[in-house]
Amino acid sequence: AGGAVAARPEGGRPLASPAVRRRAWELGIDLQAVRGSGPAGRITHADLDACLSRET
Amino acid sequence: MATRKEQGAMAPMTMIQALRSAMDIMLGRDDDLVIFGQDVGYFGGVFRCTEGLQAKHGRHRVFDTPISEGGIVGAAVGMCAYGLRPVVEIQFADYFYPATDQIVSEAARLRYRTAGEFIAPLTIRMPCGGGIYGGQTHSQSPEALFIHVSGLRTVMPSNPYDAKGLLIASIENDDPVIFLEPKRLYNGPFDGHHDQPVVPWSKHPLGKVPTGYYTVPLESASVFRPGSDLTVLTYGTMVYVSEVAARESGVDAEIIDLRSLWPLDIDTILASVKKTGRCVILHEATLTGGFGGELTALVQEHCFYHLEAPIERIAGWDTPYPHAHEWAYFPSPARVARAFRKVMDE
Amino acid sequence: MATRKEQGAMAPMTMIQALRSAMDIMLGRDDDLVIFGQDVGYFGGVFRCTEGLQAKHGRHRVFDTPISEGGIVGAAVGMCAYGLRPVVEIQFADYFYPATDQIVSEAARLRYRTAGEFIAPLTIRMPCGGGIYGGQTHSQSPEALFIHVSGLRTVMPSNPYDAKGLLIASIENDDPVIFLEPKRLYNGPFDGHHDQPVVPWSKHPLGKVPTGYYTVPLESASVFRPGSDLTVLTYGTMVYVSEVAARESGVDAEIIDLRSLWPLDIDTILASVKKTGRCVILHEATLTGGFGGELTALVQEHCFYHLEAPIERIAGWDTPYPHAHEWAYFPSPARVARAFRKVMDE
Amino acid sequence: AGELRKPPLDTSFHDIQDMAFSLIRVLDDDGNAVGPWADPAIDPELLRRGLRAMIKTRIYDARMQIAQRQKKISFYMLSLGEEAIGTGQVLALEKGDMCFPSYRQQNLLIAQDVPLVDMMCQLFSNDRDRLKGRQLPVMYSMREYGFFSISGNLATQFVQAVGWAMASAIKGDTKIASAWIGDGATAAADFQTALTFAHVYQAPVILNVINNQWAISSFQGIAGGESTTFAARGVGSGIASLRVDGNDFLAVHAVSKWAAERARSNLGPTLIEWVSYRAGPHSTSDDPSKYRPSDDWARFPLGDPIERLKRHLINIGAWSDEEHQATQKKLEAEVIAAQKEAESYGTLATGQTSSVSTMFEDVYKDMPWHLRRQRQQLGV
Amino acid sequence: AGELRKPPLDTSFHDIQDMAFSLIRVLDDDGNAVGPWADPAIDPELLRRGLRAMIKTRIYDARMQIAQRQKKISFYMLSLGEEAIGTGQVLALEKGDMCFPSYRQQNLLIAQDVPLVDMMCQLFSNDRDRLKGRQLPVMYSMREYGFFSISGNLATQFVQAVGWAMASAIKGDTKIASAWIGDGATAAADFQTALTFAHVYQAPVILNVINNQWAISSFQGIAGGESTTFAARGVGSGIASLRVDGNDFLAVHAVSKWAAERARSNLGPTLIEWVSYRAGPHSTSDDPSKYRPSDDWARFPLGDPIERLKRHLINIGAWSDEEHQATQKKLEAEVIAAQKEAESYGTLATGQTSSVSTMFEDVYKDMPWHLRRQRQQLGV
Ligand SMILES: Cc1ncc(C[n+]2csc(CCOP(=O)(O)OP(=O)(O)O)c2C)c(N)n1
Ligand SMILES: Cc1ncc(C[n+]2csc(CCOP(=O)(O)OP(=O)(O)O)c2C)c(N)n1
Ligand SMILES: [Mg+2]
Ligand SMILES: [Mg+2]
Ligand SMILES: [Mg+2]
Repeated sequence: AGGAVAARPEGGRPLASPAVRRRAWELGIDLQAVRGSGPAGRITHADLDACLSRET
Repeated sequence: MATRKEQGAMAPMTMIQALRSAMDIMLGRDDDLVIFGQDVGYFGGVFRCTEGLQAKHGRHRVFDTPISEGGIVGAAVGMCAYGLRPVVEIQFADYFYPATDQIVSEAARLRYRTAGEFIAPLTIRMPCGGGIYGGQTHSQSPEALFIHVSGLRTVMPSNPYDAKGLLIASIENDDPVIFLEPKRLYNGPFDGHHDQPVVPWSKHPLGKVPTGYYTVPLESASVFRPGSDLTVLTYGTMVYVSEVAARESGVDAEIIDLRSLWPLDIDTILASVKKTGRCVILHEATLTGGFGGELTALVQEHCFYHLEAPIERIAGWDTPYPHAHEWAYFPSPARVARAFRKVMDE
Repeated sequence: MATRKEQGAMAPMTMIQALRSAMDIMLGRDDDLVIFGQDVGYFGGVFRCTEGLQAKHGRHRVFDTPISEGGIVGAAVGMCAYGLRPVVEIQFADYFYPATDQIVSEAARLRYRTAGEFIAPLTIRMPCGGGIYGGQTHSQSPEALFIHVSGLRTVMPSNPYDAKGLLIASIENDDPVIFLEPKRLYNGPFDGHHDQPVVPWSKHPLGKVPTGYYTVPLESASVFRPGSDLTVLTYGTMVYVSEVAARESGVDAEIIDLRSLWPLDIDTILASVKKTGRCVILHEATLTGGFGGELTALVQEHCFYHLEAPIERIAGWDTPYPHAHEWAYFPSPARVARAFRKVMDE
Repeated sequence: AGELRKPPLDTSFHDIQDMAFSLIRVLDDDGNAVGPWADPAIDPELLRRGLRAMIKTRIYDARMQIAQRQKKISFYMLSLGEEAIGTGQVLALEKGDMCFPSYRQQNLLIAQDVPLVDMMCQLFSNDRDRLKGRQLPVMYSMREYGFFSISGNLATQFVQAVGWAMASAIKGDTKIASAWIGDGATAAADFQTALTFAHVYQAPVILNVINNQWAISSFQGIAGGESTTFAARGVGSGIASLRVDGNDFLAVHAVSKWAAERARSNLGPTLIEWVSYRAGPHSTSDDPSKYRPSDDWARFPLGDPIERLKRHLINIGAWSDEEHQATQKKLEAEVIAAQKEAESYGTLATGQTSSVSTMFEDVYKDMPWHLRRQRQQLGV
Repeated sequence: AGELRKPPLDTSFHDIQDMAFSLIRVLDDDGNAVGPWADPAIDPELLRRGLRAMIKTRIYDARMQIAQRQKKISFYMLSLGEEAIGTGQVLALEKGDMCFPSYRQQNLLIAQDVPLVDMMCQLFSNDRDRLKGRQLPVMYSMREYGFFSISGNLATQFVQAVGWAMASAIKGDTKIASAWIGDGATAAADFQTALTFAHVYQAPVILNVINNQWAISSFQGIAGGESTTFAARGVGSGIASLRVDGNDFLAVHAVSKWAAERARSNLGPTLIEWVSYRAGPHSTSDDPSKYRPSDDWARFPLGDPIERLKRHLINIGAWSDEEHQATQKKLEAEVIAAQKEAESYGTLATGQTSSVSTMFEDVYKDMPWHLRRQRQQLGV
């Protein structure tokens, strides 16, 4: 993973906007497994995109 | 709502003229309509909204009252029990407080506590809002205090066309209506740029008003400016402030003018936020405990999974309205534009 | 806040006794304290909160007033200008309306408008809330109306210990304090199971109260029940309703008793919601425009990215308090439990 | 009794200022009607009707108080000792006039022979309660009997009555309003506001102040009645004001008639202070032994309104002890029968209330989305 | 002038009821002091002081009205025609007494020689405004001059004054309160509430009603003063009440002294109706030509208070036309100098206000987190 990505604190819950949460749920992505690239490790739509392209 | 013929020709009107026209027409249509308040009779109101109505309709229909807001509303409730339909004026919204008991415990509750045996179809007009160097007691926006009271309707127009149509609808409505008039809009669509010349209503499309009878239905919001970036929920003067903020920030804001604050048009709100995924709520009243809290709660409840960014509230600061610092207090176009950009950047 | 010695021994007290003890002690400590209201003097208050205080401290310190809430608060503001520290009682919160102008335009604004030259350190006690078959005018919870008024503090204890400590803190505080007393808790920790026998305070740990002087600081919430599933923001009677709802639903709710409603302890709230990711807001007052809206807005603003589910508000319905349907109106343990499960299922 | 003059209907408040500090009485200590306020032509049947209504009110009160102790109703307020006032006045009003009562004027209804079952169903908050269980017991509303909805917030009705009267005048109607308030509540803002509006607009209204000596625990002095009178408050506002023995049915009826005629003839408002005594507790939540001697009523100089009217009727040969007892029995049976019927529709204890879904109705004329949604959430 | 008696200090309201319907005057039409209210021993220097204060008030008012037209201040309210009332009363009060004024009692301050610059800085909302620009112009607050903060909401101060007086009595203090209200605002709830509380607690307070004939556009009749008086309202509440020529400085001073002594001796409250005339517009936002003849003041029977006191002083040889002119000049210069200094600290037009960050102060004693946060958001 890139050094620019802030790590989530140990044991912390994933941070994401409700819209990202919904999309993750619809795509079947477990947010726990996604690295967030936003402020404070927040998961963004781009992170979901990255996740998707990794999977496919 | 009204036939072409009833509506009559269009004419340029200020918001004051539009309100007056609404009352004039309703005095003509409904014999049970009476209008009263401090200085509203002979003089025609300190803002001139009732000018000429006493001369035209008579001293029994339009009259002055003692300086007792509690008496004005209390007497109006009694008149409702008789069968009249009073339209009363509180000279400034800041002065409704002595009438609180009559508004909350009486007008708002009468239908409920009598299971409809007695009703209180009165309309309480109050100029509200700041931007006129009126200081603490000529500037307040107390809408949140009414919205928390079940049984009341609260309405606030933002332009002459709506003002007239909503006032007629409020008068015809059988529930008690708090009709708040943003006094800074009486003479033109003020956008918060207080250092720029005032634009009169005659230069604005919404300053063209049918001279006859028509209504703007209650519980209907208007999409004042369509947009796709974010949704602005606002009303009154702040409609124009958010419009200029959209222009100046370059954010394509969809501005919803709520018009009826409560009960409100929830569908228009939810459809917009679901479309844009972002929401800014804007009012001049103080932030804490203001109507913005309720709107935030409704939006997050119904559109939670559509939200891309926290809902942002912009409001008057949590202080009394400070005379000299009016323009630091009043939510400025710049502050609103900043909020737009912040919400877009999240 | 107080030494061991000042606090004195512990004794079982009802909330009424705890409030009385607070006033008794403060009458002894502060010569400028005066207590008045309808029936509070000779008789000792319709809820007996001031029983014996006139006999002990004299008719100049504790006295009856005419039935004028506006007069009670107005005279108290004048006394503040002289230098006294009045503690006044409004017999039921439902009857504060005639005092609105004196509370909002005067008590709340005095320090600001005089830049501190005059202040209004008065405490306004009011029994609030329902569950006693009091009907529309002995059951209301009007806290939201005060919270929207800048300059006021609003406090609501949920147990005898806090009641005494918060009342002393409120009296000592130099700002005007609206002190709301959930009357359904006067004699025991009522949890909403109205068909079950009443538990007295003597059976509850928070019914043990120091007999002497101590304070519970304003602007501090208490974590009434720690938990990990979701955060409940509540106060007054609803603390016990949410406690029993947690037990009955099996949801491990972290219940925060706000105690000071405004200004409030934001840190405790945010820390909890960030921990649990879910939030339920619960109050007895009507939903629309209630304090729950403000709390929702604060939580979503500060914890947006932590939220795993929409914030859920449970509140009194948007109707006047209906006498016969009290238990359908009052947020029940079952309704709260349902909300807990709903928020967990999202 | 009998000393005080009867002023012309078009008197100015100014010319009768002294009458705010005296006491109009018609019945003397022997139960005879004397003086200019005594109406020699009064129909004894009206007096008998008044007596029956007062007796019925007292029975009704007593039984409803017991029903409250039995938890069949949640709350009750007696009018014990004050039965003459509303009774005497309502019999001087006309159909279509509107009373704006406080919570202690059940006699306004009973004297009009309102079906007791209707009243009781309100108390029992049952399925037949016209107010759908929404109001505390005793907070009746009966438009067809000229009885405006009672509010829990004191004094609000007083200025509403003036507004109603203004409306009647605006419409050129001859109906008048009658406003009711207690001594304690005269300290509330809306009392004085009502006086100001009544004076300024010369509203056709009777402004009744029942000075029953007590608010809850506080004596009328705390309301400002110590060294002056409540009638004087009217004078101060430029309103013709009288102070009357409220336990004297004949005085009540005569003065009410005078005031009603004044109002109906557009000669302006009249304020009447009715001096009486609240013989019972303030409400079933009250314990007067905590603040006044228990034999206070017995020592009240104006006596018991029922006893006094009874004596007068016997004096004029229009009543007898036997008839009194028979009437008492008959009315008791009537009240009991009504109670039985009312209870058959349910009581607070049985929980046979109006349907819960009605809770969301009548907040507005049409139910807005948010209330429809809340009703769904409650699942009713 | 001179006909009315001067009652003993411990008079009951009852014994002077008639005086609520008459008019106490000391100065006769020729400017001589006559009757029992005339104090032969009065120090002419006090009268000269009063005259100077009235002249100064009038000059101040005139200049500030102009400053408003020049947009240096946002709003102004003159006391033209009413200068005698506050001036005469404040000179009858003592240090430590507290006035609860309405917005038209600048003479209470000017008569105490408050530095005009202080007052003007409030009007100009500048950096030296003690109220930090928070209040509308004329809403002064000057505790050390016994001048309570003015509120925009009418009448609230009236009951506060009674509370202050109750506090003084509770503490065994001899300081008294003085409450101020206009004819129009007597219709507001807090006016009557103040009377009730003053009566019930026998508060040491002077209850001043300035009947200047007009509210804004409505004549005093709309406030209930048509067929009765405002003094009568006091009588109705059991308060000793007088009606006085408010344009007669000697009457104002004498009656104020009498009422102050009564209060200070714990003999109870006094209500005084001061009959006067609002010669100017209601405020700089008002245009009286819309609702009254422009020569109304000229026809007002009680004349101009300044002219009347001047004439009296000349009569007793304590003043002259020359001295009047010289005083006028001197005071004009003084006001102009003060204005110059005050303007040097800024005006509304120059925007030299208090720092914006002060906007968030004094909402509470200590600033809570939410206001600190808002201050940050504003970036000040
Ligand atoms: C605004 C308001 N304040 C207080 C109360 C509580 N309360 C109910 S009845 C009452 C006493 C009223 O006394 P009075 O007016 O003399 O009437 P009475 O009960 O003697 O008929 C009080 C204080 C209320 N209902 N409303
Ligand atoms: C509660 C309230 N209602 C209305 C107003 C608006 N208002 C300000 S001054 C005024 C007229 C007051 O007239 P009066 O009491 O006679 O005083 P005056 O101006 O003559 O000194 C009115 C209606 C107000 N300030 N407060
Ligand atoms: Mg309507
Ligand atoms: Mg009473
Ligand atoms: Mg005036």
